[in-house]
Amino acid sequence: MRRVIYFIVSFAIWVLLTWPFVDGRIDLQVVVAGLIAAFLAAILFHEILPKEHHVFISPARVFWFLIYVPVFFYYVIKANLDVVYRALHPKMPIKPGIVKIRTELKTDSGITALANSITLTPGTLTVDLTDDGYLYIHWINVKSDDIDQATKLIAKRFEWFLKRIFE
Amino acid sequence: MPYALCFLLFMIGLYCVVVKKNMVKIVIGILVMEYAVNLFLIMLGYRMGGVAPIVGQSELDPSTGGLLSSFLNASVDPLPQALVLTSIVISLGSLALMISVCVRVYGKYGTFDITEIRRLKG
Amino acid sequence: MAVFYILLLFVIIAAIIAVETKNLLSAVICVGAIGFGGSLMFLFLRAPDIAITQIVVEVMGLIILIRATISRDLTFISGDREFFGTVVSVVIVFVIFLAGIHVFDTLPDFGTAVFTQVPDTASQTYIEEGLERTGAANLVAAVILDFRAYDTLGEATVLFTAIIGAMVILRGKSRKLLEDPD
Amino acid sequence: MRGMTVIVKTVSSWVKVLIFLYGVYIVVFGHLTPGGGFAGGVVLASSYVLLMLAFGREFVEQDLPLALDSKLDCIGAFAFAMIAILGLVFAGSFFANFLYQKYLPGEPLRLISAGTIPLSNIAIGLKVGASLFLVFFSLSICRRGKGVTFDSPAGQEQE
Repeated sequence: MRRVIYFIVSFAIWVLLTWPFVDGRIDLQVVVAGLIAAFLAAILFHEILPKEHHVFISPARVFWFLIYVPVFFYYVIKANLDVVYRALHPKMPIKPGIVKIRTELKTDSGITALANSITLTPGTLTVDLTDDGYLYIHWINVKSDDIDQATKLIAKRFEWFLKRIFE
Repeated sequence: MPYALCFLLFMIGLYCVVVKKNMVKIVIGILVMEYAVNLFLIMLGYRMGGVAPIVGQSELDPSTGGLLSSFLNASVDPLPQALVLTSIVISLGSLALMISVCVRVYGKYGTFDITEIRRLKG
Repeated sequence: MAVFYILLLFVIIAAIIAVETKNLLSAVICVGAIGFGGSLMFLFLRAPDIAITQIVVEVMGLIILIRATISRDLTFISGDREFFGTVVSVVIVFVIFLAGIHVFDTLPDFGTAVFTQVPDTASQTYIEEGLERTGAANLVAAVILDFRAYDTLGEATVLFTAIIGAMVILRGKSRKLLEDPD
Repeated sequence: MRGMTVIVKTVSSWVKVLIFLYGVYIVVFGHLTPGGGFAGGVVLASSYVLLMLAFGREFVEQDLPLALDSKLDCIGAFAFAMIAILGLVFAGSFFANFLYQKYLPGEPLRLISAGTIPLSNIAIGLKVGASLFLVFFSLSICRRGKGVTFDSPAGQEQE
């Protein structure tokens, strides 16, 4: 089952790669080459790929992912405007510091997605993570250095979606 | 003018090879010389306003199936590109060889300084 | 073409920094700047094959170079070789540069390919008949694997030899030799 | 060498398939679009180098043992030489493009065209990728300081 899913994912990547060449038409030779390449990738790498392959076959998870993308962009734009305000303000109201937050996500892909979402949001930056589910975040304007409070302010808004996608 | 600048790049590499004492610096000098020579060979085949020597669907004459004369008169030289393509990969192999020599010398003498190595030899 | 000249100057400045800086890791990073700038220049010179190869080879070469220099940077080697030898070398390099500049007067101007100046060259044949005689749309691939495949065979041999040489140099004395010295 | 954090591991395990497929694409389409065996081989090697940097050397040794890697290297070189010799057998001269001239001309600008050139590209890609990974592997085995020994299981096989 895993291999079939990886096969389909690899073939989708191949179609994207060869899209400029075939120019929207269906070229049988390219498709056959893609099937062989995807087969090779699925055979060679099935142990390396992350375990969260069931994400691709569950419609609910894909639905939540499609919801998550605009929500994430909304937060990114909001944080951008916030950072622009802080940078252009004559007094520079920043209070940088590193806080520790806790995450309830268990899977590798979930933690990775959370850390990358936090990093991509301007103003916050993932510095390090520990094995028992804590992340160290560099924050441009530390509102609270309490773990629960900081978790609520930084991570909860992403975690709610990521738990539905990856857990 | 671009030829002279390319030659200047080559001379910087040569200066690095003959003057510096550090082995890794000498390797870097050889790398710079390789870049300069590759660049010079590609420059020799360049035509002003040329196109890459890759035939696309738009360069084929639809009536006869041959190549359009606009491609024939504007394509840059494919021969130096083919030579440089092999040369780049060989430079990577020789870089690996030189670096492994440096690593072994460092393991034996504890330094990259070639004058120290010469002194320790005899 | 102004971008091309800017890139060329950028590459030269990066080369000077790579040669003159004391820190080896900085020198290696400047080599990366030379390589990626050179890749962009190849793109401007209408050689996309070379640009792709240069960029991936540069990444691998940087990894190898950093492997050699990282955590070995404690030994700063200052100064050049003996003073007299340095001066003589610099003078000789400068004289070669001045002499070599005049050689370029005999070449056609930049932007006029050399092979167009002579009738009946091999390159013109490759361009005109490459697609018809080999069927490959990428004329560089046609030259490299059909017209001049012997070059590629030699290249494969050289690469093979270089890798074998690197492995032989890197491997230490084997266990057997250490256990019972001959 | 335990490798890096979970973030690097997860991202590189997702990205590795992308890099591998891109390398295959560059090799297979080498006669139609920019690229070819040399560039594609280096991309294929770098997909394994990424894995080694993220997960550590021991992980890659299980996935692609050193003995298998040097076999792949030899297979690539052998296949390239065999294509040349088959040209001698079928068309009368070394490195003759016998497939294009006699058996399978194909249409220009399609994937199956140009006779032996795609096959040579694949052989060259295999050879370049395997040998570059091999040299990277030996550089990572070589320990810092003196006393370089191949004391890993794969290294002993090599000896």
